[in-house]
Amino acid sequence: MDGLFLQILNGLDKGGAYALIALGLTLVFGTLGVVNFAHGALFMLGAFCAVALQRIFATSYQAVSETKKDFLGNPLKEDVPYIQDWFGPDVAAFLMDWSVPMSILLAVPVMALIGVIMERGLIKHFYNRPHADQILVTFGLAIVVQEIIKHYFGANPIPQPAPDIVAGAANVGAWVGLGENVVYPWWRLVYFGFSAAVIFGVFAFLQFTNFGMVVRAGMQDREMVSMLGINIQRRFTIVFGLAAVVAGVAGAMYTPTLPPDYHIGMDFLVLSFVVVVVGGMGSLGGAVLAGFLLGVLQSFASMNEVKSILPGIDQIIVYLIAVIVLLTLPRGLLGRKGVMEE
Amino acid sequence: MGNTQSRNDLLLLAGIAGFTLLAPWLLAPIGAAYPDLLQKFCIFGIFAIGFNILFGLTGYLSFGHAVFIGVGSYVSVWCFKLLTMNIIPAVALSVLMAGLFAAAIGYVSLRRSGIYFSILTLAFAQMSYNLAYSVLTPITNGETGLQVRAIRTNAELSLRDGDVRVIDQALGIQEVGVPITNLFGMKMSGYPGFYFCAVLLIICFYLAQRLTRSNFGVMLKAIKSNQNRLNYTGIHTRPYLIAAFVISGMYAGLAGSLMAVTDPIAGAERMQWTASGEVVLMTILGGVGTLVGPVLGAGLIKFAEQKVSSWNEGILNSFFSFLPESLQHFVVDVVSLFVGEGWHLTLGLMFMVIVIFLPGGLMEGFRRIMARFQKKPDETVAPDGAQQAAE
Amino acid sequence: MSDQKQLTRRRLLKTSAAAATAATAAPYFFTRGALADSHAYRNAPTGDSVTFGFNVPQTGAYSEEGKDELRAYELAVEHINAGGGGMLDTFSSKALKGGVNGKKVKFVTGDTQTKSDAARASAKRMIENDGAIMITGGSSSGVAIAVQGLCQEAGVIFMAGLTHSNDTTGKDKRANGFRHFFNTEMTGAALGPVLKNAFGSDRRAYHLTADYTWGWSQEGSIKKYTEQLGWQTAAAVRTPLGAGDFSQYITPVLNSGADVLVLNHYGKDMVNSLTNAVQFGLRDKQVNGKDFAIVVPLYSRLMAQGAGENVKGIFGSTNWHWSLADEGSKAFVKSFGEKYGFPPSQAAHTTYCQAILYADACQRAGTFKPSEVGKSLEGFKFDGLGNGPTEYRADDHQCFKDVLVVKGKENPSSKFDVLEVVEVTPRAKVEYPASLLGGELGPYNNG
Amino acid sequence: MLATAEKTADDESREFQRGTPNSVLHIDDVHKSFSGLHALSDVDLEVLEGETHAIIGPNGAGKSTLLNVCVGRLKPDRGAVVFDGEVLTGKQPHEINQLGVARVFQTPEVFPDLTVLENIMVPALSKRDGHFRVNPFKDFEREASLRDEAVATAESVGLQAQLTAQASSMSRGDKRRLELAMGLIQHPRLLLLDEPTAGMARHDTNATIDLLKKIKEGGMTKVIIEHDMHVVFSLADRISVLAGGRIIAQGTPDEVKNDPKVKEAYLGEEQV
Repeated sequence: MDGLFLQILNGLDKGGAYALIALGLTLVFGTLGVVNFAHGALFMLGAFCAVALQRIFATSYQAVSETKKDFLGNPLKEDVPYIQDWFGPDVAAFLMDWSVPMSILLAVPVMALIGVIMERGLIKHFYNRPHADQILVTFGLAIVVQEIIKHYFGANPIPQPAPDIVAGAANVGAWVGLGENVVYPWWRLVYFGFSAAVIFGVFAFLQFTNFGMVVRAGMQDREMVSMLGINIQRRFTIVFGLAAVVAGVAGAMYTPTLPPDYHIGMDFLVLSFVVVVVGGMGSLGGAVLAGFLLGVLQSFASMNEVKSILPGIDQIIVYLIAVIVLLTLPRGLLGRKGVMEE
Repeated sequence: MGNTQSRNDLLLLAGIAGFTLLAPWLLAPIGAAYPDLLQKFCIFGIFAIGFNILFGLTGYLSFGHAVFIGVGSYVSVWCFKLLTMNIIPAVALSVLMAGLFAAAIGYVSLRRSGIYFSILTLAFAQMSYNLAYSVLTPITNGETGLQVRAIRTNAELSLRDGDVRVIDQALGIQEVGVPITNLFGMKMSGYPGFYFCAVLLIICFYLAQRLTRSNFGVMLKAIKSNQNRLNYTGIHTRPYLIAAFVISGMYAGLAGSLMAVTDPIAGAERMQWTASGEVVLMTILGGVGTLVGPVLGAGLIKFAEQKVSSWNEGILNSFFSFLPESLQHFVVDVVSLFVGEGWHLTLGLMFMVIVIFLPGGLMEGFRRIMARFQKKPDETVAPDGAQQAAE
Repeated sequence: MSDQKQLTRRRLLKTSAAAATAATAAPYFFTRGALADSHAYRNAPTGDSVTFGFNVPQTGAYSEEGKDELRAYELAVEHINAGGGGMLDTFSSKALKGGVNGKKVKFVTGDTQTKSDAARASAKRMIENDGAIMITGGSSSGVAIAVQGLCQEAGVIFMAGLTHSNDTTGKDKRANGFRHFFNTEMTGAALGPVLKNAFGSDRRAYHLTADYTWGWSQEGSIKKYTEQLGWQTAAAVRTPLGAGDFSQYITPVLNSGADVLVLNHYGKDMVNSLTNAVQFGLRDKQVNGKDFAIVVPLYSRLMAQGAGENVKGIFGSTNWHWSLADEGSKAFVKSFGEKYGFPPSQAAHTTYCQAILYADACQRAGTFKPSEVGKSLEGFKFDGLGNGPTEYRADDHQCFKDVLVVKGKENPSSKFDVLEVVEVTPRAKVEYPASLLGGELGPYNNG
Repeated sequence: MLATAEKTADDESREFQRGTPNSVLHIDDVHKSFSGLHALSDVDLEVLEGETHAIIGPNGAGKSTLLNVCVGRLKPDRGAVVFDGEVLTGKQPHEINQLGVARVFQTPEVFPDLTVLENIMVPALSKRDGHFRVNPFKDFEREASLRDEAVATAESVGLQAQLTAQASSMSRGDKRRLELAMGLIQHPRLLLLDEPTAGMARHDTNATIDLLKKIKEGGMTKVIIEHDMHVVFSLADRISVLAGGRIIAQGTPDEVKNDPKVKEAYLGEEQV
C-alpha cells in the first residue's frame, strides 16, 4: 500500500514533467502545424538558464590564498564571487542557494526571446513545407544548439541543487496516515505544484483571453484561422514564444531532479512526441492527460511485483501504451479529426 | 518518351555501377578509399534506397526502420554461429526474416497514417531496441553485441561463447583462430567484401529503378499523391503499402546482413531511434523520391561521421600550414569548431542549410546546376529534359 | 581553456599528428602482398614514424572522459618522443629513450560515440586508411570488447582504455587485447572488506543495476563479496539504461527493509540515480537502527562532479586518483596539470599508462609485430606508474595492482577534490585465478 | 405522397425503357444523421439501366451525402444500397469501384504529383488489374494499350495538349475535365457525377454536356448531381428532387418542373 502510494506520487511527478514538455509541443503542432524537433532543445536551453544564472552568481575573481595549496602544490588561487563583495556573504549565499527558482525570472524573458527569434527567423518559412522538411530543419537546429551548449558548458551533467529549505524529503506518510517510510522529496512536490500551476495558467490564458480564443479556434480548424487573417503572423509568433517559455521553465525547474547536460533535451524528445501523439495531436487536454497516464503507468511498471511477472516491462511500457492507444483510438486519447492527417 | 526514359535509366544505372566499382580509385583523393568506409557507403546506400521505396514513393515516414537492420544483423551472426561462415545462407535468411518482421510491424502500423504511423513504427523499434539491450541478452548478447567465436570445444560451453557451425563441420572445414566470413572460400572483409556489397548495391538500385517505373511504383506514387482517390479508383491501398513496407524492410535487412558479413558483429544500438532517424536524414538530404539522392545522402553522412570527425587540430594545422602563423592559428581555431569533436555541429548546419536552400535535397541542387548549364547553350531546352537526366 | 594552453597544445599536435591526407593514396588492396613476407605484419611502419590510433568518445555522454583520454595520449606521445617527462621518468622500465624503435610516434584520432559500430568503424579507418599500428582508448565495456574483437581480426594490438567489465579480460578476452584498468571482480574484492569495516556485517543490501552486461557483472561481484561477509541481498532491481529519472526505482527501497543501497550505475545513470537517492533522503535515513548507506561501486571523478554535494560520504572504488602521493602519480599530475591546468582523471591515467606500456613493450621487443609486442607485455612486471608494483598477467592480459577504495569527500578544497582515498587494497587481496572468468585468449594475429 | 411519386416514377420509367424495367441502383430506405442532424431520411431511389438520373435540390439537401453513401465513403445508419443485385452497404470504396461504380468528384480529387496521362492511366490500370500485384518488370511506360486508351480519353475531354503536365499545375476547370476522364476511362456501369460542370465556363459546360450525351449512346448509366438547370434539362431522363434529406419529387424533367413542392423548396431556399 505504501509502495503503491509512492508510485502514484512518482507517476504524478513524472506526469507533470511530461505534460509540461508536451504542452508546448502540442500547442505548436495544433496552431502552427509545425513538427518541432527542436522542442527538446528548448527544454535543454531552459535548464541551462538555471546553469547560467548559477554561473553568473558564481562569477569570481581570483584571490591567492595564504594557507591553502592547489593540486600542484602551488598557493591556491581561491575564487571569490563578485556578489560576495557587493552584497556580503549572507546575501551571496542566499542568492546561490535560491538560484534555481530565481532562474525562472531569467528563463522567461530569455526563452521568449529565443522563441520569437526562432519563429521569425526559421519556423515561419516552414509553415507550408512538408513535415519531413520541418523535422529535418528543426532537428538540425537542435543539434546546432546542443553543440553550442556543449562547447561552452561541456558534456558532463552540472549539479543544480534545490534551495536548502526544500532539500531532503517530506514526511508525506504522516499527512495521509500512512507509514513513516512514505516520504517524498520536497523539490518534487514543488515541481508537481509548479507544473500544475503552469498547466492551469496556460489553460486559463487560452480559455479566458481573446487571444486564447483565436488560438483555440485555430487548433480546431487551421484554415479558419488563416481566414480570420488579421495579424495571424504575430499571433503565431506569440504562440511559439509561449511554447518556448513553457518548455524553458519546465527545464529550469527540472534541474535539481536531474542534473542537466547538453543532451537532456534529446533524451526527452522521443518521449514528448509519444505523449503528444497518445494524447491526440493538437489536443492540449490530451497532452496533459497522456503525460499523467504515461507517468503513472511507467511507475507501476517499474514495481518489482510487476517486473517479476513481466520482465523488462518497464523498458517498453511507454511504447507499448502508445501502440495500444493508437490502435484502439485512432486519434489518441482526445485527438480531433482532421488534425495532422494527410 | 518511354524510350528516352528507359535509355536514361540505363545510362544512370551504368553510371552508378561504374562509379561504385571504381570508387576505390575515384574516392582516393578525398581519403575515403578504404574498405570499411566504402563498404559503409554501399550498405547505407542500400538501406536508404530501400527506405526511399517506402518514404519516397508512398510518403509514409517510418521512424523505426533501423529495427530491420538489427534483425538482419542478428540473424546473420546467428547463421555464422550455427550454420556456416559462408555468407549465402546468412544473407538469404536475414532478408527473409527482416521481411517477416516487416510484414508483422507493417500490418499493424499501416492501420494508421501520417504522424500516427511514424510514432507506431518508432514505438516498435524502441521496444525492440530496449529489449535487445537487456532482457533478450541470451539471444542478442546485449550491450556487448553478438560476435563470432571459435567452434566450441565442449557442449558445456554456452552457445554464445563458442559456436557450432554444423554445415562447416559436416563439410570438414578447418578453422584457425577467429573464423572469417567467406563466399565459398573468398574472404569477405576488406576489398572483396566491398565488391560484394557494391554488386548488391547495383542490383538493389536496378530493382528499385524497375519498381519505381513499374505499375506497382506508379500505384505507390498515386498513394502518396492522393490515397483516398486511389481507393475510389478501385485499388485497395493497404496491400500496396504493406508490400512497400516489406520490400523496404527487406532492403534494410539486407543492409543489416551486409554489416555482419563485412564485420561479424551485431549490436542493439543499430536499432535505436537515432539510427532510424539517420536514414530519414540521408534520404531527405539526398532528395526524397529520387533514385540517386538517398545513396548520395548516405555517403555524405557516413563520410562526415568517419572523416570529418577525424580531422583533429594536428591535421588542420598541417593542412593550413601554408598560411602565415597568426592567420593559421585563427583559421584553425575557427575550423576546429566544426570538425573533429565538433563534427555534429557541421552535420546540424548541413541539415539546416540544405533544407532551407535546397528543399529537394542535393538532387535539387544538381538539377539547378544542370538547368543552368543547359540553358546557356540553348535557351529552348525543355526543363523536363534536365529533370529526367538529373534523376 | 586559456589561450596560452591551447597554443602549447597545438604546438605539440603540429609536430606529432600524422597527416592522414598523406596516408595511403593507393588502395591498400594492392599493397597487401607485402603480408606474404613472414616478418611482415599489419601496418608495419616503413618511414621514420609510427602511427598510434586513439579511439575515444568525442561526442555523446562520455565525451568529457574522451577528451581527458585524448589529453593524456597527447601527453604520453610527447613524453615518448622526448624520452622522458611525467611518469616516464618514474617508470621502472628505462627502455624508452626518445621515440620507439628509432621512430617518432604520430597519432590519429577517432570518435567512438560510445557505440560499438561507430567505434569499430573509426578503428577500421585508422587501421585501413591511416596505417595505425595499434588502437587504444574507449570508455565503455561494450565498446572495448567490440574494438578488441576487431583488433584481433585485423591483427593489431588493442590497449583498452576505460573498461570495467570482467568480460574484457574474461570470457571475451583476446590475444591481441590488453587491459590496464581494473574490473568488477577486483572492485568487489576490494570494496567488500571496507564496507564491512564501515557498516558492519549485518546489513541488507538493495541493488539497483544498469540493465546491461557491465551492470550485471558489477552486481554479481558486489553480491558475491558482500554475501561472503554476511550481508543479505534484499533485492536486485534492473533499471533501463538512460532511465533519466530513477524515482520509480528508488521509492521501493524505502519499504524494503534494506539499509544499504548499491548503485551499479555508471556515468550519467550514476549521477542521476545518486542525485535521486539523496533527494529521497536515503543518505540521512535510519533503518533497523542503523544509518542508511549508499554505495557506488565504480566512481568516476569527472562524473562524480556532476552529482555535486550528493557524493559526500559515499563509498566506491576507482582505478587511480590524482591525490595519491607516490612519485609516479605526483609526476603525472604535475606534467598533466601544468599542460592543461587541472588534474587528470582516472581515464586519463589509464590511457597514459597504456600508451607508455605499449611503446615500452615495442622498444623492448625491438619490433611492432603484435605477437612479439604481446609476448613482451605478458608477465611484464613494472612500477612507478601510480598504482604501485603491477603485473600484466600472461594468462588473461589483465593488469594486477592495488585497488583504491574511495569516499566522497566531506570538505572538498576545490572542485576537483571530490574523492578521498579510504584504503589502498593490496594486489594480493584482489587477485583471482584467470580460469575464474572463463574465455580463451587464442593465438596472436599479426594481420 | 412519397409513395405516389415513386409509383409515377416507376410507371414513367417503364414507358421510357419500353422493355423490361432493369433497375441498376436501388437505394432502399437510407437514413444518415450527423450528430443528431438528419442528412438523409427514408431515401428510396431507383436508377434504371442506361438512364441519366439527375438529383437536384437546394444546398444542404443531402445530395453529396447520398453519393458518399453510394460509394462507401459514408455508412448509412439504416437502409441499404443495392447495385445490380449486390449490396454495397458495408463494402469498401475500392470494392464498390471494382463492381463498376465510378465517381467524379465535385472538388477535383486528382493525383497532383502525377502527370495528366498518368492520372488517367491509373484508374484504367486499376480497372484492368484490380487485384494487388507487385511485378517490378511490368513497366508502366510500356502499357501501350492503356496508354492509347488514356490518350483517346484525354482527347475526348479536350486535354490532349496537356498530357505531360503535372496535375497540380492545372487550372480548376482542367482538373474537372481530368476528373471526368478518370471516371470515363473505367467504363463503369454506373457513373456518379457530382456537379460535373460547376465552375466551368459556358462554353466548356456545353462541351461537357455534349460529351456526356455521347457517352449516353454507349449505354452507361449515370447519376448526376447538378445545380445548373440547363445541364439537368439537357441531360436527365429522370429527376429526383432532394430537400431536407428527403426525396420530395421524382419524375421526368417536365413533371418535376411543374411540381409545386419543388418550387416551394427552391423558393424557400432563395428566401434564406
